[in-house]
Amino acid sequence: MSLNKAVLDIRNRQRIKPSSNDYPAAVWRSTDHFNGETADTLTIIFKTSGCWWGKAGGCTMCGFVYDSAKIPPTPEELEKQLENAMHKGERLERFMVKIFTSGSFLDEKEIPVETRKNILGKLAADERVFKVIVESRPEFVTDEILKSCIDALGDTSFEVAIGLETSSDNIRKNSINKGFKFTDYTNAATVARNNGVTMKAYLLLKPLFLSEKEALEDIVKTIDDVAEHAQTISINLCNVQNGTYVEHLWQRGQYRPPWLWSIVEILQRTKQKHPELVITSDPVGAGSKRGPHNCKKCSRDVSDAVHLYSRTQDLRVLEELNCECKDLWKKVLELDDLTYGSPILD
Amino acid sequence: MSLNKAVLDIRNRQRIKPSSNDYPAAVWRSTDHFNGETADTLTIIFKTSGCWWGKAGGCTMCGFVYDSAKIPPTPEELEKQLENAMHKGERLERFMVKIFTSGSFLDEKEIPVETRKNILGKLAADERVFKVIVESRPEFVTDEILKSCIDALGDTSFEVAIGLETSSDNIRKNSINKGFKFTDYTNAATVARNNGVTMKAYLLLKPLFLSEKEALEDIVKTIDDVAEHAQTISINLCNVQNGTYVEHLWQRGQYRPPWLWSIVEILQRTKQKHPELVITSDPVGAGSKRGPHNCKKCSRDVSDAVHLYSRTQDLRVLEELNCECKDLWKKVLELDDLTYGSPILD
Amino acid sequence: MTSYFEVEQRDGAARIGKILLSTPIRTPHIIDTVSLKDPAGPFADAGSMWDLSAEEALENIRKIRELSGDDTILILPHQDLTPDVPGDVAETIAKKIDMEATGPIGRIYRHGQDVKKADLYIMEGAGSFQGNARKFMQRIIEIREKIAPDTALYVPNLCTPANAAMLIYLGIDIVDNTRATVAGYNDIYLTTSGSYFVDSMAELPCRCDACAPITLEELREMPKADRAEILTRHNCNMLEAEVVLARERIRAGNLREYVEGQCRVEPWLAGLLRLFDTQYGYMEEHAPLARSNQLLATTSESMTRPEVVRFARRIHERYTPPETDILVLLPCSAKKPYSISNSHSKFIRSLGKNRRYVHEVIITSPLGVVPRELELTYPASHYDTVVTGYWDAEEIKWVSSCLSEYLSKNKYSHIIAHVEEAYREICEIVSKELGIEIIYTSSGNVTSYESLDNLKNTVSGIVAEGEFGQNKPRSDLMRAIADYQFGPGAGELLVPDRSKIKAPFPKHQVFIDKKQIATLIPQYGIIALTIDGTRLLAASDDYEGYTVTIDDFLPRGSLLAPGVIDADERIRTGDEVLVKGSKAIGVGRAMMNGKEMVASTRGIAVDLRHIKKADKDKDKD
Amino acid sequence: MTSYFEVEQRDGAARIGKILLSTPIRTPHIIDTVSLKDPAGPFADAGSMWDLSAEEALENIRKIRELSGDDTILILPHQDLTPDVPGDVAETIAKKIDMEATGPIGRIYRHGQDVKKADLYIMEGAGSFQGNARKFMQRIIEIREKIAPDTALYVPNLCTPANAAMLIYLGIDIVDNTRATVAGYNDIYLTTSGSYFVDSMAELPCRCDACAPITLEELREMPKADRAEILTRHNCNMLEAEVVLARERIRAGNLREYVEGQCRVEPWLAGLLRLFDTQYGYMEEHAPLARSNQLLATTSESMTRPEVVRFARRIHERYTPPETDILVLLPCSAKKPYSISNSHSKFIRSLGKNRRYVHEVIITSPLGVVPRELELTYPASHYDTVVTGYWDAEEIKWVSSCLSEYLSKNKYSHIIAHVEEAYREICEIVSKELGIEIIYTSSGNVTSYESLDNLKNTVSGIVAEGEFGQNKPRSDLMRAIADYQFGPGAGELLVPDRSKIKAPFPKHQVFIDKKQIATLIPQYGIIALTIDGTRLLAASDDYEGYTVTIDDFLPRGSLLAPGVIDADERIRTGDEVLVKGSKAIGVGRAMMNGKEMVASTRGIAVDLRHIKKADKDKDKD
Repeated sequence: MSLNKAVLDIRNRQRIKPSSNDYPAAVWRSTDHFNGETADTLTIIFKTSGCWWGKAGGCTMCGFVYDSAKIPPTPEELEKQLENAMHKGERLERFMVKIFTSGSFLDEKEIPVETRKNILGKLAADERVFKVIVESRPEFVTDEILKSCIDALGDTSFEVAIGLETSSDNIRKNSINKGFKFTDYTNAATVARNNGVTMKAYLLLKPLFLSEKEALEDIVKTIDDVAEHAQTISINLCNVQNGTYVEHLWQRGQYRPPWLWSIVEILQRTKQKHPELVITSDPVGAGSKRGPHNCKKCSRDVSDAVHLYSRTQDLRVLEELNCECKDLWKKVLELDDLTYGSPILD
Repeated sequence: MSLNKAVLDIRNRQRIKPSSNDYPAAVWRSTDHFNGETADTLTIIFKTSGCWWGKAGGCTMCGFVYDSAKIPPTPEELEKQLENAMHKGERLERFMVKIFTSGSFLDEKEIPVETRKNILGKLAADERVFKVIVESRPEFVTDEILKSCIDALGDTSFEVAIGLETSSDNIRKNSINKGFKFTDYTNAATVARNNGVTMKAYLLLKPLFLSEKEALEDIVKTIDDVAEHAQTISINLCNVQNGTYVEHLWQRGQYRPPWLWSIVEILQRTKQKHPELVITSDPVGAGSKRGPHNCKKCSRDVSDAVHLYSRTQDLRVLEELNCECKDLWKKVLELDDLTYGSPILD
Repeated sequence: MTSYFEVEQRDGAARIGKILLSTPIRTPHIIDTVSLKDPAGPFADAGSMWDLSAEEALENIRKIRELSGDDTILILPHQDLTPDVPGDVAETIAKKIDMEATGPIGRIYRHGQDVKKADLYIMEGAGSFQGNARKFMQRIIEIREKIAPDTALYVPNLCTPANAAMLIYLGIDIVDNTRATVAGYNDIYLTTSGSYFVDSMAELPCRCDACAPITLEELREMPKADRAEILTRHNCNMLEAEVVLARERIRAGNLREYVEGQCRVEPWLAGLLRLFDTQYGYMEEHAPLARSNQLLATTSESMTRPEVVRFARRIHERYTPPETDILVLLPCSAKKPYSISNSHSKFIRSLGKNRRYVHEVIITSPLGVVPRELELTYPASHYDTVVTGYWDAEEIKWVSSCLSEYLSKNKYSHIIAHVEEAYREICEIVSKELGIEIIYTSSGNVTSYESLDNLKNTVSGIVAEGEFGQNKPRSDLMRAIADYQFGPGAGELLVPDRSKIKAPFPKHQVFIDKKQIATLIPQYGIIALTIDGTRLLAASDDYEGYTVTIDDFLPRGSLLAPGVIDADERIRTGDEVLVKGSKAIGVGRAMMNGKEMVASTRGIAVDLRHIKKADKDKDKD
Repeated sequence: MTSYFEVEQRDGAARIGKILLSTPIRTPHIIDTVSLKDPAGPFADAGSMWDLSAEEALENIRKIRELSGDDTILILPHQDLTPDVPGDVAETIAKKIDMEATGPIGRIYRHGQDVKKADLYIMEGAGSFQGNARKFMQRIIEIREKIAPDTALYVPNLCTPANAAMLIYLGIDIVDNTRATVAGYNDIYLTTSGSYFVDSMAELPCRCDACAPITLEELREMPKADRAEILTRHNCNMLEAEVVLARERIRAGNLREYVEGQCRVEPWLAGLLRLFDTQYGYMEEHAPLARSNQLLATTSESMTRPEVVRFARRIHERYTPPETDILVLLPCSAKKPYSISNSHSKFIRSLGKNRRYVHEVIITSPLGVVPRELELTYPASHYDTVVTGYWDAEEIKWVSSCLSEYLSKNKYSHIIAHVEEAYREICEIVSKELGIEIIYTSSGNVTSYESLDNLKNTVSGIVAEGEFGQNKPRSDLMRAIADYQFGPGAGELLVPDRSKIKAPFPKHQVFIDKKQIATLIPQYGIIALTIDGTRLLAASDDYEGYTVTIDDFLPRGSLLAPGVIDADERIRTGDEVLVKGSKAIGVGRAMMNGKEMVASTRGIAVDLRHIKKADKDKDKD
């Protein structure tokens, strides 16, 4: 069985709960780093027909496909979603908007061209919105599409985010099943640069099969590789999402989410080396068994510090962190490399 | 159940093999200590109707009762037994005769008075026989009987041997079930002394229930107690005889015969203290599981040395003895006292 | 009076105790045998009457007390016999050796002789029981029945690292290092898994402080005395480690599981376990009502352990099913409680709204049958077993007998069995034996759509046929647990029809007239009473039991054993007990069994949760 | 070619081996996991292809060989996956990682992929099999079937002190200290009987050099790093001691007995034992023909151990009773061989002169049925079992099935059962099942005068009725053992009617025409052949088997595996085997099984007792 088939089999066993197409899959307010300061952000996850890659199988860790709509939304419904989402931002004075779908915002099959223009146009029209970030797979980052977006947005900043995950094609293929190559990303980055659009790369800490150490070093190396091709780097810590292949193996004791100490070390090493880059991480589900975690005592503190660093880009907030479990983590870094195929579990 | 009843029950389960009443139960030649020299000895065990005490139960360690005759021998048969026994002494030039029955030679119920006189008379008539030793329980050592014996023997030396076993009435009663008291023995010894008859006391090393140390110390104390009442002391090392109560308990792991190291220590300590006494020991069955034993390596050597000492009364033959198991024996002396009722087995 | 020994913790017949000298001694304890000769040691032997005169013996007693006052357990002068000695000898000697001494004393326990008070008893001739499981078992039970529960039992010259855990499991408090020492001097290397001649070994399988610094070759080449000393040290290390392990296991409440494996080392130890299990009285009376750990059922002896047998017996003797005429028999699940498992969720979903007409009973090994209402109750929710799919004949026999007993006593108009394989075999055996009809609804796989559909349709078909009683899951559950725990009748009293159950499963609370009566403790699946619940039970003319009667005082926090006048013999460690006296009424958790409460002079009898002044008026309301 | 690993001793599937580096490494061995990163260590990992490029990987190989030459087992670069990974991913990666190196190498064993030669195989994802007995069993058997017998199997990240003996028992040669170390850093204290959180302990139940110098309180108060180090040292000490113990047990041939107890620690370990026992092929092929130790049958799994099942199967498949029409079924005795026991002496005395008309078969658990002629043959004379008088249902079922099989195949005109209790129950079950009549001669007690008299009279009554064949105890015995050992037909050949048996029981010798053919070895109850006996079997057209075919050379002393061209697959360790080649004929004791002889490139295949130049003329006489 291929990795894609394995992922697809699991997908097919999941039920998608029916819900109104008038509302986005999710929307929330948060704060982010922007130009050396903390800025408000409104994140919107549009409910679309879903990621084309995910529908055919998709990535081993991705559970967002289940956020897609059971019946593809009409263009009107998509715009209604934006409207409903913007209510959440009513009280904000000045903010960025991050747009996700369960796939690619720039994919016409998910968001029709006209709808995309309308959505971006509405955001451009809102004075409080100073920047829009949209996520997409690299194949949709073309001259034509970018230009159309820039047209719609006017002088509102525009950034494209791509889930690169890693610069290693080996890992992206055999562990993540992402379906594109590093050169696809760098090509997209070139197109973006040529159009004056900034790039954000999402990386994945600890995909399947990698040891804690391999995972850590892979991100460090990826940031070196990607430094010229992005302005912002956001490191996702792999968590165990429902209905994913990662979950399948995790339930069988064959996967452990990354340690929070690993992201701390990554941030310290990479930021020092690349002070020009904005390097952030938002540990989702930190401290839980399914999320990145240290021990019960320190997971919350360390996770808070990572958040704070992400907003401030100030490495000092990471300096004071310590816990008894850090010795264990160091041992795991040493030994998890030498288990020949089974993770070291807690 | 009483100790006597318990012994009797076992007795009643044994079969006595029928055999001719013309032959003694046993007869053998050996050498013994006599007046500082080694002398030849002819030992005769008469087959009689048996020990009266043994028939009623008897001593816990005594298997000689099974040497008694199924049909009580006639006086003629008893004299025939002597005749047949003396053949074994044919080649000896000068020797002692030791007479045992399975009970008391002086008991008229075993050896009728006339027969006794005839037997002693015949021995007196044999020029080569310079001394006669007969074994008896103390109740038969009376003025009358001794005088009758002396009469029959003329100038042949006469010695009476009594199985005293220990000077402790407690042990003799509760462990051995001997049925007489120490004063019975000393009274008999007085009678003997008054009649100019020498006394030999048989002692029993390690009756039932005693620890190795208790057994050892009991013999040492007994020799102190008996020194005035005997000229010769012979220490029997308890062995496990067929059809005895000792065997009953031994089979159930509740008895261990004495160590040969114990007799070595006894001989060394008592001979030094009582140089005037002849103290001997003949370790029967030494080295076997049923007999007194050390380890497999040294049992034979130590047993040989005890024999040699017994003939020579020369303590130097015991000096050189040593073996790895002696450390174990010392430990056993220490610990066997503290087992509260179970012996330390090998 | 045992003023010098106190039992602090129990795990079955095993216990952790304390000998109350100025430096207390933790039991199970290993006596260094030679130290018994030290008159100033914690245990001092006053000597053997085989070689002491009465005067010497008295002098020994005097000397020991002079040296150490009452800070030593003085072992009275004794004259030891081996076990198979005739009774008369024992009697004669016992009469002769009628010694006494002040302060803490140890006595020989001699079979057949009267027992006089002591703080410590020594099993006479214990070493001779090696290999003789039946006699040793009889002797232990005899002694335990005759001596006070809060006295220490010392078994000399028997203990090795291999049997130590078993001895402790059976209730022995004190052992010694005689065998470990003698083995050392015999060139025998002891481990918990058996003994080895040093000559036949190739390596030293140990890292103790005697073994770690040397190799086997070096050991072999040493002079005998040095070698014996190292071997003895190793052997004693093993013994000590094993006894500490046993203590840790008692504290954790899982010594049984260890012993079930450890007894395989020598056939007589496995025999001991099996024979003791046949002594249900002795074993059950010491088994706690519930434990927080898992019950690991990994061997055939797991089926005979007292907690398992007790559960089956109480189902038979104390349990009454709700008035529901349709029975559905279900297979157990690995996940506990069963109802949260995948398979049971499906069964329940299939029963749907008809579930209220149905009584569910789960078939399982080694517990037998578990009514749904008792699925939380220890050990139903606490066992883990070996899953291979194969049930051996003894399992089938045992579970069949449980089901057969159950169906003989409790009648249903319809019995449905939604089971496969061994479960089905069991149902068929019982169906044949009792001549009752069972409808099977599973075809090949109990969770297949087809099977579940069949279950659903079968039940609705039956329900459609007539009028059936309905169950009330929450009160049925509380009532069943009350009966299980307090005996038949308690459920009616504590959970009458007019009662209300609040809070969601499994944290139910029973209220009557807005007063809280009882709470379900989900961890063990047992009930805790409020003071009102306690009064309700205590005041009832229809119920008696699980009561500890105390003198006319008002205890606080803990009720100590000396304050107990009487106690229900059915009380087990961990039981919820009523405490009644002329001045107080209360409720708490039993820390020892009922017999022990009555017979002990030391120790905590009940850990009180609520205690009130007895108020006759209040008691009546 | 496995030039770097040799198996030296076997006990079932377990083995003691040697990794042939300049300082040889004894297996079962524990790798200190971190040392795998040392390129100069005995085992050196060339790295993970998840983060190495092909060039970097080759560079690693080069570096390791440069540093240590061929004195390290080089673990080829690998890209590890977990066990439940899809086959395609495994395949893709396997293709990509097609590395090679000179000298001794280790490879990942990946399910579903072709096996290439190596000296050591690493079970991929082994740690994930924790708790999953069935999958782990399947993986082990799969690997052992695919790799050469004389290669080492390494199971990483799985071993603990509690499961080490089981892993070794199942045939694993190498483990590591990953779990022991991680536990140490997790504040978990490992013992062979389970793991404890340091926080939940009260004492340290160990005297190892890490624990001996400190108390638990001191340990708790240490800084985490120091505490972790001490705990890790303790955990590794326990692991090491357990592995040494397992090695000692392999040498003594009694690892099984240990594992039968030890597996109770975790249900999945007990599950492993049971599941492996269902794999009779794998287990039996590794079980030696005979051992000099006792077989302790202390648990229900003793009934399924391969030696026991093999004995029962050979009785069914290989054994032919003498031509005697009267069968007497007897109960077993604790003393072995049965005929020297008290009870059997009495039975034999009662049969008296009629004994020659009677065939005696003993009923026993766990062996089933033992014909008198095979009472000496391993394990009939070598088992010791738990005696409580109670037979559980599984024992009754198993022994009944053996008796039923026996009586279905072998017919008698009269069957007498001189038995009581469970034995009688078994006879009755079989009598009913097969519809055959059994005469019972015991009334209450098999050794009572009444019962014995009844046996005597019953037999003489039957004998008086007609003409009955007589047995010849000595040749019957030798013939039965020959068939048992070499297969049906061998008995006829080696002990023909004209043969003579010399020397008293049990030291029989078979002579034909004044030439000695065979000798009974009483210790194991098996036969040793002389060179004449060997020629007799080898030259016969009616017999084939237990033969090792060698190349055209004349071996001396020991026959090494590389010299073996072919070998009977039925050969087991300890078997008496014929050695045949164009230049030699001989006989000796198999030191490995037949499959291993063929597939091994190292090790002693046969310990030769007699070897002669092949002489065609002589072979014909």
